[in-house]
Amino acid sequence: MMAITRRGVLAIPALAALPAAAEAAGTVRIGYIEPLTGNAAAAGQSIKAAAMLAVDIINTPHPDLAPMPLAAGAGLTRLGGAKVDVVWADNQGSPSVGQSDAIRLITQDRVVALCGAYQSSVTLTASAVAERYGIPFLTGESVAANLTGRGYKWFFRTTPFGPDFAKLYLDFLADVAKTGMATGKIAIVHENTDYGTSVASSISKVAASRGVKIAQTISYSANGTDVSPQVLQLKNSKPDVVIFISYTSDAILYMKTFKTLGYRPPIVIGDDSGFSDPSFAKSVGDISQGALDRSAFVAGKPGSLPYKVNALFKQRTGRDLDDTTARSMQGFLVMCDAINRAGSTKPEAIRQALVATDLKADELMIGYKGVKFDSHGQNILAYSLMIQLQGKGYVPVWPAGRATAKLALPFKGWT
Amino acid sequence: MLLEAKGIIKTFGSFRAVDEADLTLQEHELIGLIGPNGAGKSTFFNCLAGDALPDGGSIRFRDREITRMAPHDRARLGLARTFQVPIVFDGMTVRENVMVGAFLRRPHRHAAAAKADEVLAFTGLAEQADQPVTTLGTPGRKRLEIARALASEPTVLLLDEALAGLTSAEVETAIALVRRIHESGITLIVVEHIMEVIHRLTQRVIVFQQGRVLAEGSPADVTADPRVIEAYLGRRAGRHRP
Amino acid sequence: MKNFPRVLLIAAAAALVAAPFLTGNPFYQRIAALTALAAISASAWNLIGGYGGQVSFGHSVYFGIGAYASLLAYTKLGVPPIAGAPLGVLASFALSVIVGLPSFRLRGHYFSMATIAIAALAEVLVTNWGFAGGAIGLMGPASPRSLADLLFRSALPYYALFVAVLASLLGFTYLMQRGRMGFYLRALGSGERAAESLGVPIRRYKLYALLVSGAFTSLAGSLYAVMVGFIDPGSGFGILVSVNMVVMSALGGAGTLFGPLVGAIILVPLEETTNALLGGGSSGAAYVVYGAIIMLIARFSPGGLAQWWPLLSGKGRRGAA
Amino acid sequence: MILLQLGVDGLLLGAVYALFSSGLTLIWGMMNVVNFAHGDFVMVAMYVAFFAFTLLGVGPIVFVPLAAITLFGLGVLVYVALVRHVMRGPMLAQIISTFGLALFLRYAALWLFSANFVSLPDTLVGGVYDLGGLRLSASHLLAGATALVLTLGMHLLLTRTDLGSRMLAVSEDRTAAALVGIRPDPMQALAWGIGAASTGVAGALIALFFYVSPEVGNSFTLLAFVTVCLGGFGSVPGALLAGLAIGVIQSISAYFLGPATKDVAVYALFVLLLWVRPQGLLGRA
Repeated sequence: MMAITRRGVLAIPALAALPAAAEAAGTVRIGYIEPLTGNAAAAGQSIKAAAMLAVDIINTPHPDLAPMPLAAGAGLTRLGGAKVDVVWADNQGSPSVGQSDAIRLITQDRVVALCGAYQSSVTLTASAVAERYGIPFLTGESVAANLTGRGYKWFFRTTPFGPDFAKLYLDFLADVAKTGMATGKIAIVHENTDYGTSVASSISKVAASRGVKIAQTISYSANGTDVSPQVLQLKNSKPDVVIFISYTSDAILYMKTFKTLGYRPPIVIGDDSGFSDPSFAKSVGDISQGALDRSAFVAGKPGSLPYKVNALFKQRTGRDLDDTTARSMQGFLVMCDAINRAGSTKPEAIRQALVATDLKADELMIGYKGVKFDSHGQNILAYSLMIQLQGKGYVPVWPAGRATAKLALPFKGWT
Repeated sequence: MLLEAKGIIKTFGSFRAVDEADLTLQEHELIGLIGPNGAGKSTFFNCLAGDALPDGGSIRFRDREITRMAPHDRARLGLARTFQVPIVFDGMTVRENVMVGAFLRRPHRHAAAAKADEVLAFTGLAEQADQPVTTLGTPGRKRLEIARALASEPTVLLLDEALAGLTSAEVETAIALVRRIHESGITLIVVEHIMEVIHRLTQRVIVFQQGRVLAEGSPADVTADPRVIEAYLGRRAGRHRP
Repeated sequence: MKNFPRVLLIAAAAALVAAPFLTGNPFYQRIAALTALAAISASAWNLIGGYGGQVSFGHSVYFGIGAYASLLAYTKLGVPPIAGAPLGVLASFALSVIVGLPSFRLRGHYFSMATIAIAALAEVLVTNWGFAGGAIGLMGPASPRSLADLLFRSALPYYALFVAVLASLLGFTYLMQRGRMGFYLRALGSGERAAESLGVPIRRYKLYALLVSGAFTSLAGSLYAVMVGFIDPGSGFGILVSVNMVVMSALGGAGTLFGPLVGAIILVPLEETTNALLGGGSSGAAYVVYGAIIMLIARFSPGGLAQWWPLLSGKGRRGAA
Repeated sequence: MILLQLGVDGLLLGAVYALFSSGLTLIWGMMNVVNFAHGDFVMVAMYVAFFAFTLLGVGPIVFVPLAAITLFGLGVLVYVALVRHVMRGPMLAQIISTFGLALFLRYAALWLFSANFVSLPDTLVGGVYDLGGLRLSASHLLAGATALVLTLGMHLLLTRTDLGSRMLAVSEDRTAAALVGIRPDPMQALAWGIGAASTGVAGALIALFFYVSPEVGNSFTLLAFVTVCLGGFGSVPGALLAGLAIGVIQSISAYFLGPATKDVAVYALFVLLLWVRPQGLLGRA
């Protein structure tokens, strides 16, 4: 403690000199808070890899990614080609640590803006710090409904959130119903932490507003050891559609138990997270054929922007970009673009640039219709599509305009 | 009558460890409880101290029914004990150990410390007062247990094999200590299986066998009793035969 | 001259307390506040876990109760979060009597196991309790409505508040340690049968210790919620919340006056700065180190650092008289 | 039909509980020490199975014994390096020692293997038997059968063999055992080894149908406590019965009352049991 305090005292003059030094070196520092350790470390590390790719795309010329802002040139062109530098902070999945991170990044590392922080609970506390300090905070991945609507001035979100997903699923099911398949009886199976609970309640609310009744809601704990009673419940009530809001371990367990108990619901929709985790397709892909998922990111056709970005990511990590990682990366790119447009590292200028953001679909590496924020800071052009597990991986199947493969129903599972 | 136990029964499963045992104790007595191993004397002793609840019978102490009373309440009434295997409070000094006993009647720290020092001097532990209790050997620990019990200012002190495992020199000092305690006006029950010690120390002896009181009387009478001789010798002889 | 180390110690302590006011660095100020907060809950745990020898892994329940009390008071009654702290303390008393008292029959490992299960049970119940925000948790005020909301940009006001609470807790502990209660707790912690035979009413003293310990842990939870402005089942009731209290106490010296504080002063800045320096390059390394520290203490120095430095026990001179 | 399926599922699940609890109860019965890292032993065994399969390409015939041997070594090591020294120390040291071990193992695994969920391919022991509508998976059946054999074997070892009686002698009275020429330390190290090895078998078999992650042991530790407590501390056959009972209770309550209640039911049962009968339901007073 003594040693640290002494360091602290010494650090003051050094810190005071920092911003000037930073500008002289021509770098702009952005704080990025992610769960680099703990339960969600896999997701956090993947986001880190993607963000480092984004930094590379911005700082060095990538003319082949042309429509994407900042790709063609080197650095932030309106800031004299200043380089973007990310300061990483590990939130360990804890709201309190996330708060410490935000304070440290703002006061110690003098970042001009913040991104992150994966878990909605951490985003909540970290963005509250940003609000108090007047530093822009943008989340590209946290989806809890209560994040926007707090009356914050400095908070922005590019990703679609609960109500958007609910609309997506119901639109999709309405479309499927036109083919003559029954979709009236919907069951929601969700894990009982904030993610599952909040998405499930969004779906129920939107469904109620459209006059669609949710026949059954099953809430379970993701770290349980056995899900066969829940599968038996489903088998017994025979819903037309089962929507899973699950983490990875439980999603895997459900698919295995489906096979054991010989149960195939006609339509299985997984809400991202567990179903999008690469280890899901790897471990139970061959017994989950036909499972549907939502995704805002689809690599698409060769030559398209998402395809190229995905190729670069794969080159670095050996993996394809998954939805969550891509959404976070897109959020970070939007932030960098806003700083560039602001032409300044002053927080207020960046905030105004964010408010004025109006990106078109072809400027994005992800499948949104664009990026434009409403008064709460929510992107109103956020969008996802339905993808389906066919063979080794997911392919986009809905809406028709963006599909690359044919929707195959009912859920086949295993052979 | 200071302490009176009537028809005490204690069973473990189907085994009757104590089977309708009686005991009476007058003020200022020093009596011995003897018997071969497994005779039930320790269990009976624990019933008196409150560590075991009897399944039958009753115990009265200073005209109060204490059969099912908790040990700490018995201590408050003036019934103190030591353990066969000493239980000392690790992490405390010798004086602090004794102070725990002293706090029973002297809630204030300084009064308790003064009482502790008085008892430590009386038991010959004054020199070790500030040492951590872990530095004491077995004789020291046994002595400390006695000191601790004395600090609670009991009327009756129950000593459970306080002399077992000591060398003959240590036994002599221990006997002297027990005598001094008795002279200071405290009534004592001493559990031992060394007949010689009992012989020298006590006025009256109760002999246990198979959970029952086999004989009672002065040490000389009891040791002359053929049943007692058989209980001791017969068992010993039996043990040597394969 | 005999008092020289003592004078030095007091001077060092004063410097330590004042240091955060002098640095002007918000991050270090926050570390100081977090350290003081951790020291409160660890010192509170120490009353029953250290002095009383009842190793509880379930103190997170008290912490969670305090944190939820303050944010429930805010969300349901609209009062400043800190106003919920007394409610949390009341609830902690109820918990001590209803759940603690029957658990005191259990000794050693059995008691520890029961506390783990109780904490797990509480976490599951709160997760499924819609009124208290369920799994999503509860939020504090987004921006201060008045000073009473205790929402500050700087960590210094929190630090001052925490140090005041910590000082009163340590003051209580000091008096307790010197008096009958301290002796009785230490006695029953190391030999229940013997303590009982000397007239120590064991269950009553365990309950006394738990009442104070639980109340201060609950208060720590309330203060946490006031500062962080958010609580969810994991950060209130999770097992790691209890682990931190146990580790800090054991490292500094369980059952000593300053042990938990020293543990907190070592571990909190260590964790915060390694997190800052490594930026997460160290997946889970902090808890690997924690685990190793615990094992090393258990194996080589069950008395914690206090075993090597008796001044920590707060007794100063040897002997008690 | 549903009830039958639920009951059978519960029994198979319960057999698995019994399987990983028997090691805990053995160690406990032998030396009155709780291994708070028990679930993390299971986790280590699961990783042994996983890596044996992915790196060496071997199946359960090889990796189950391999996990048993590895865990035997871990158990002996933990006894010799840690438990032996704290057993007679203060209660705090006894309790926190294995707790520290649990943190150490869990987060070391996180560090080394990352938080990613991995699992063995479903096809390894992947058959499903359909008995007139009652569906049983081969991997669960295998685990259940092994649980029965293993608990029986452990029970026989303790009650019918010379080694077993030596181990029991040490557990009853260390000094007396030493007097008749049984060296207590090797016996207790052996007990830790055997307890851990059976946990190893359990972990490797569970890996056949369960995901593997560093945090997976958490759920197992508490379940093992409940099982051991219900079955009577130290009783191997008791653990089997208790495991089966808990499996059925969980399965049926999850179906009728909802999954959230199943943990509540089991933990609450555990706490109440401890309060009312601290020696365990089937244990002796």
